[in-house]
Amino acid sequence: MSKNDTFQEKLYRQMFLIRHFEERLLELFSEGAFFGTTHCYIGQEANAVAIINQLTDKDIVFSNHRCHGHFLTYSDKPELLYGELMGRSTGVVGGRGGSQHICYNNFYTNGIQGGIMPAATGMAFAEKIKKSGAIATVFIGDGTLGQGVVYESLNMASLWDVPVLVVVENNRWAQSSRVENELAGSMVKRGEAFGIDSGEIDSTDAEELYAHFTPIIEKVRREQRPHFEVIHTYRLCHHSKSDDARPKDEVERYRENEPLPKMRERLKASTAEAIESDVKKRIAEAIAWAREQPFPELQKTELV
Amino acid sequence: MSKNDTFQEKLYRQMFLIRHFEERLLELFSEGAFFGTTHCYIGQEANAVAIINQLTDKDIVFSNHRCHGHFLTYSDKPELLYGELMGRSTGVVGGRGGSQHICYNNFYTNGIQGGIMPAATGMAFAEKIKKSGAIATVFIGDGTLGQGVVYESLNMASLWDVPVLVVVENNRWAQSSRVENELAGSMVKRGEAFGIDSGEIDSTDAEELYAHFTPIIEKVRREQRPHFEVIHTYRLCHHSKSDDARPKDEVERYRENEPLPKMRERLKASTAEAIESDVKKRIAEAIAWAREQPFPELQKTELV
Amino acid sequence: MSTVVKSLNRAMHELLEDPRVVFLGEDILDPYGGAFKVAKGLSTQFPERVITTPIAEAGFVGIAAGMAMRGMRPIVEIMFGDFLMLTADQILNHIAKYRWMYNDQVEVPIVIRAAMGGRRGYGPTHSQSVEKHFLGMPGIVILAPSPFHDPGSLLKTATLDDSRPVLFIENKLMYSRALKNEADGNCGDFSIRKTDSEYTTVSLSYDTFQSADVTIVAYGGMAELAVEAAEMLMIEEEIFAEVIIPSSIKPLDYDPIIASLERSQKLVVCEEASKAAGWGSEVISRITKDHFGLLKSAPQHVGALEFPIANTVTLEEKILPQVKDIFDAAISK
Amino acid sequence: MSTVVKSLNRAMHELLEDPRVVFLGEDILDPYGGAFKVAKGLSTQFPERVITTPIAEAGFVGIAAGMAMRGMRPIVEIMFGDFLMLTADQILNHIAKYRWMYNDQVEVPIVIRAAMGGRRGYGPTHSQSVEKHFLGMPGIVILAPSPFHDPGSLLKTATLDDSRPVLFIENKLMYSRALKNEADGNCGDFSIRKTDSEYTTVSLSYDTFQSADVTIVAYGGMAELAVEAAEMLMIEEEIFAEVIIPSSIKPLDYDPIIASLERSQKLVVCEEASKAAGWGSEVISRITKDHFGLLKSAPQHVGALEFPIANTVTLEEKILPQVKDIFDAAISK
Ligand SMILES: Cc1ncc(C[n+]2csc(CCOP(=O)(O)OP(=O)(O)O)c2C)c(N)n1
Ligand SMILES: Cc1ncc(C[n+]2csc(CCOP(=O)(O)OP(=O)(O)O)c2C)c(N)n1
Ligand SMILES: [Mg+2]
Ligand SMILES: [Mg+2]
Repeated sequence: MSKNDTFQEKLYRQMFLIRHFEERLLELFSEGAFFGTTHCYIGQEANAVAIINQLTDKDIVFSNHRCHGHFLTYSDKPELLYGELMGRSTGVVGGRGGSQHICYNNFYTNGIQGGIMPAATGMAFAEKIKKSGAIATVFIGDGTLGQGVVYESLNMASLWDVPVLVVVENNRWAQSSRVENELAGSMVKRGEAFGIDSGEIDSTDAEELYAHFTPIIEKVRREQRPHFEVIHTYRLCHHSKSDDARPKDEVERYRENEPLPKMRERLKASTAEAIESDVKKRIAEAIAWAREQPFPELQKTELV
Repeated sequence: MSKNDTFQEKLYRQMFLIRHFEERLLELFSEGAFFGTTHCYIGQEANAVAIINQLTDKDIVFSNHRCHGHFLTYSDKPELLYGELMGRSTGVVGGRGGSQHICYNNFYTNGIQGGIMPAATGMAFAEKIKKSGAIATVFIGDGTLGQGVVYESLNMASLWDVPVLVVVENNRWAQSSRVENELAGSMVKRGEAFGIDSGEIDSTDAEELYAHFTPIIEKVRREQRPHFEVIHTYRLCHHSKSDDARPKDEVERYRENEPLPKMRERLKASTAEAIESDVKKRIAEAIAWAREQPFPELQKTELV
Repeated sequence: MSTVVKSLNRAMHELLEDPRVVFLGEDILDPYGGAFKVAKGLSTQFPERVITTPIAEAGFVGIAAGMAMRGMRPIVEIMFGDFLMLTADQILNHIAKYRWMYNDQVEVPIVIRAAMGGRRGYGPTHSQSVEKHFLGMPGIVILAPSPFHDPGSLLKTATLDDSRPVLFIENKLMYSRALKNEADGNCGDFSIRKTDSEYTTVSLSYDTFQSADVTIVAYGGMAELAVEAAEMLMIEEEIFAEVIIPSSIKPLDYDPIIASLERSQKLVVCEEASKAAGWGSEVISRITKDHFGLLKSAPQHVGALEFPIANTVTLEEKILPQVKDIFDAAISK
Repeated sequence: MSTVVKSLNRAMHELLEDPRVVFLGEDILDPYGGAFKVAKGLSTQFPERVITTPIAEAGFVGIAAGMAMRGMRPIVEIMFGDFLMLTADQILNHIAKYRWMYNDQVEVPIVIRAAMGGRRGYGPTHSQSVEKHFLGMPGIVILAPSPFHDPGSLLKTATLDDSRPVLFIENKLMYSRALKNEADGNCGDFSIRKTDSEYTTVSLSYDTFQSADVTIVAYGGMAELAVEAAEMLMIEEEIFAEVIIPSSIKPLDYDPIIASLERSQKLVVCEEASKAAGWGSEVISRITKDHFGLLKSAPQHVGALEFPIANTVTLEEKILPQVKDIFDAAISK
């Protein structure tokens, strides 16, 4: 991140970092540089930058399987995530967790859909009891609204006045399933039914999203109450590495709505290009760094 | 049940059967005639008779820990339930299940709060696929709305057009907990959020409840869709045998609203008395019968 | 006379003095004070940190885990241990994993107390001992107090001194039992030894640990049954039993068991759950794997039969293991 | 060449011809056809009875159970077996109990298929073999096909001929493996025997079941590793191993294992899950309890170490059991 960036430049730089990080990741996957699978965020970058930039250092972020964008915005450390995805001992969690299971300062993820909701709620609750002033933001997908533990958590967050912001990124698909096959009724009402202020926005414009979330985050902190907000967006990449059976024309239609060009056109072309070449250099360096890192050894003592 | 009963007489007879069954049960518990614990329905009798009388023989009823009223209305077999509660081999399920875990024709119960919702939904779904015309009714309590699996089931029932009627008996307490300590937001909205027709009624009048549920049951059957209905009522007895720490004046206030006197006053006093003495005789016989029944033996083969 | 429930209740009071301790569970507020009364008085004294929950076991266990990861020391009560199955994913895929999976950057010092066991006619879903399903999860500790330990001090150690997630198994029948007193190395007619560890194992011997004919291992609700069986064995058969009662069933300290087996060479392992894939299976397998040749006759396993636990007493008695089963196992050839 | 996934997929096609069969799971519709492609083609051919579900494992397993109780024969797919933990309550306190608890008035003929196992770098929550947590539940069957069985016909038997609830464990790496052909009583260099039961156990011998130095028991994804180890033992050490591969791990048919142990007197039990309280613990314990004296050396247990399954290959390889571990166990004294 550059200190001299304007607000718009900063958002664009961050989104481009996420995008370029993932594009390189997908290219390098075929080389066998990475392990297992991975879930990219292409098309949803605006959400991460709009929200996470507004949090304080003390605030908590709980993310899910699709966490690159959230992590990179939170940490600005692409090299640590590459290291993790390459399974190196200096990766975010030393190669143990891989892409779905990382932890960095107050940033956490887990790969069980919905299971993160109680932990995020509990974290926010603890901070409230400790009077630290921190709040928690938890990101879940539209499909994850199928999980019962989400509602158990909403109920308790509401009953106990927990300062947790639940962000539903409705990218209109859950793996290979259309949201209509997964979800009955209304997303927003799912929050409201638990007495939680709930809203929605259909946008891929990072600035618009930023402005939308400013009063929400401020309110969660001030009122010390949960909030439930749905962002209607779209995933432009595969679900994981190579599984995309969605209608091509649908994907193309949403591609017109991409968050990056929207922001890029607000910048001077030369500025945008400078940012892009900067980021590309950083990413190249991050990859080179990660490739040099050692693989972890197994500690001797087994757990109980 | 008497063939010559008028509608009102029938409802009163059934409610009095439930009431007297449980009053004797509680008296006899101290004698050690029964096992474990039991959850009485005193104060809620109107719900069972209003709904279950309107179901067909093929229809399914799934009840919970507080199932005496539902079972007695469904089966009209007090002796089998006494037998079960006394742990006899001729009890509803041969003494194996006890009060929370019974099965009789298309009537089922289980003692895990909320866990019955998917099974009830699946049963209704199967009947729909088999085109049997049967629907399922599942009874849950206000406190049970805390369980996540309730919402997983509502979502699928709605997505798949399952003819299941979810009846929430809000007796304003869950064990020792006030509903306000258990439940945030609105009960009815919990159903609506899943795109399910939902409603509520505050009544302990069996006739009024009956009329209220007539179009609902008819609609579930006709539209082959779920419905979610909340009955605001009150439990006038302990949660289980001997645990009641609710404010006395609150209980007394609701006692004025008892379902039985409400119905009794619509009958001729002599008719009511005749019904009561009839039922008392049946109950006495049922207890006598149950006491004579043998205890079960353990079959030899263990399960896998 | 102190009882198990009094010991736990006192410990809870002491623990809640620590501002990091928070207590969550169903129906734990006064005047009710929890289904088995371990919570009595707590909400009156510590209204802010005693939090009654909705009926949402997975949710509130997960919430407590989140609190644990942010510096609190939560204690959770599961009203009937059977309901722990609702939290199986939270325990295996979240609570047990976070510390190692996150490269040792976090700890999850949660204590999950659960009332287990039958013999009260509560029927199939309210009588089980489901801890066996959690034994194979790397990363969690499972404790089981008995009247031979100090249940309250175990709970205090687990809550304040152990940074690992702990399942704390409380047998329901045991709550009202008197704590067993120990004086001058004796406990009743037995000599007593305790291992010198945070979660102590108690060993009882009729013969000052000189000789033994059989080693009976039992925990939680089975501990007193094992001791009764040992008394019967002595009186009726002049068989000297040693009874080994661990307070931690995972990890299990094998040393006192092996020490006893070196004297007796005969093993009986007891648990209240059904035997298949039970705790006893693990103990017997570990001892045969690691100390082959130590046993001189077939190891014996006492546990429930492979049925749900029936409501009626005639079936429940046959399904659950009794003193007589331990006795028979001990005299088997 | 048929593979495990082809065999299962063909069986699913045949099964869905039966109007009682209904198939539920996440992302099982065409063109995707399920995460591991067992579902390919099904929704196209049977659109009404192939039902893609929301992400709600407890809910849809419970719904399928309700359908089973009303005369259907549901098959459920759990995308990653790790998510079975979310259904632990539905399985233990509902599905496994209904039949007996309701006095044998109902049956719950559900088949729950779950993709288990690691070695693909999927990390801690997508690589486990969690069947060990279900082994101790009275009332359910656990099957584990391997390339040595006919996975499709197992699935058919489980779905149509078995009225009990069945967990059907499919190792992920195994999907693409070729089925092992058997001709004239041979399978590769081995003589082969199969028990004559609905869920057959396969026994492999280098020496036409005349003599053996070691008996290796393995199921599912470990079966091929055990056979590889047997080959190594033969080539490198001239040790004759018999490999016993059950298709039903609960209940387990002990006869072929005991028959082999009567020749070898040495036992190695393998599983992919971590050893603590694992399937191997149960097998070793049962054999020592019921056939004491049969073994002439310590039984060996091969399984994962007590860690979450790491994402990175260097750790995953060390944590999960390898051919070499089986080999070492077999030559241990
Ligand atoms: C409990 C659980 N069930 C299933 C999965 C497999 N799975 C991983 S991502 C995914 C889809 C999630 O959809 P959504 O919540 O919309 O998030 P998105 O992937 O669209 O960001 C599924 C089914 C899982 N990780 N956890
Ligand atoms: C999963 C689960 N958690 C806890 C319990 C213990 N329990 C039995 S009844 C009950 C209260 C239920 O309240 P509600 O749903 O309002 O029904 P009511 O008893 O008022 O009829 C509780 C907590 C249980 N049976 N199952
Ligand atoms: Mg999505
Ligand atoms: Mg209630």
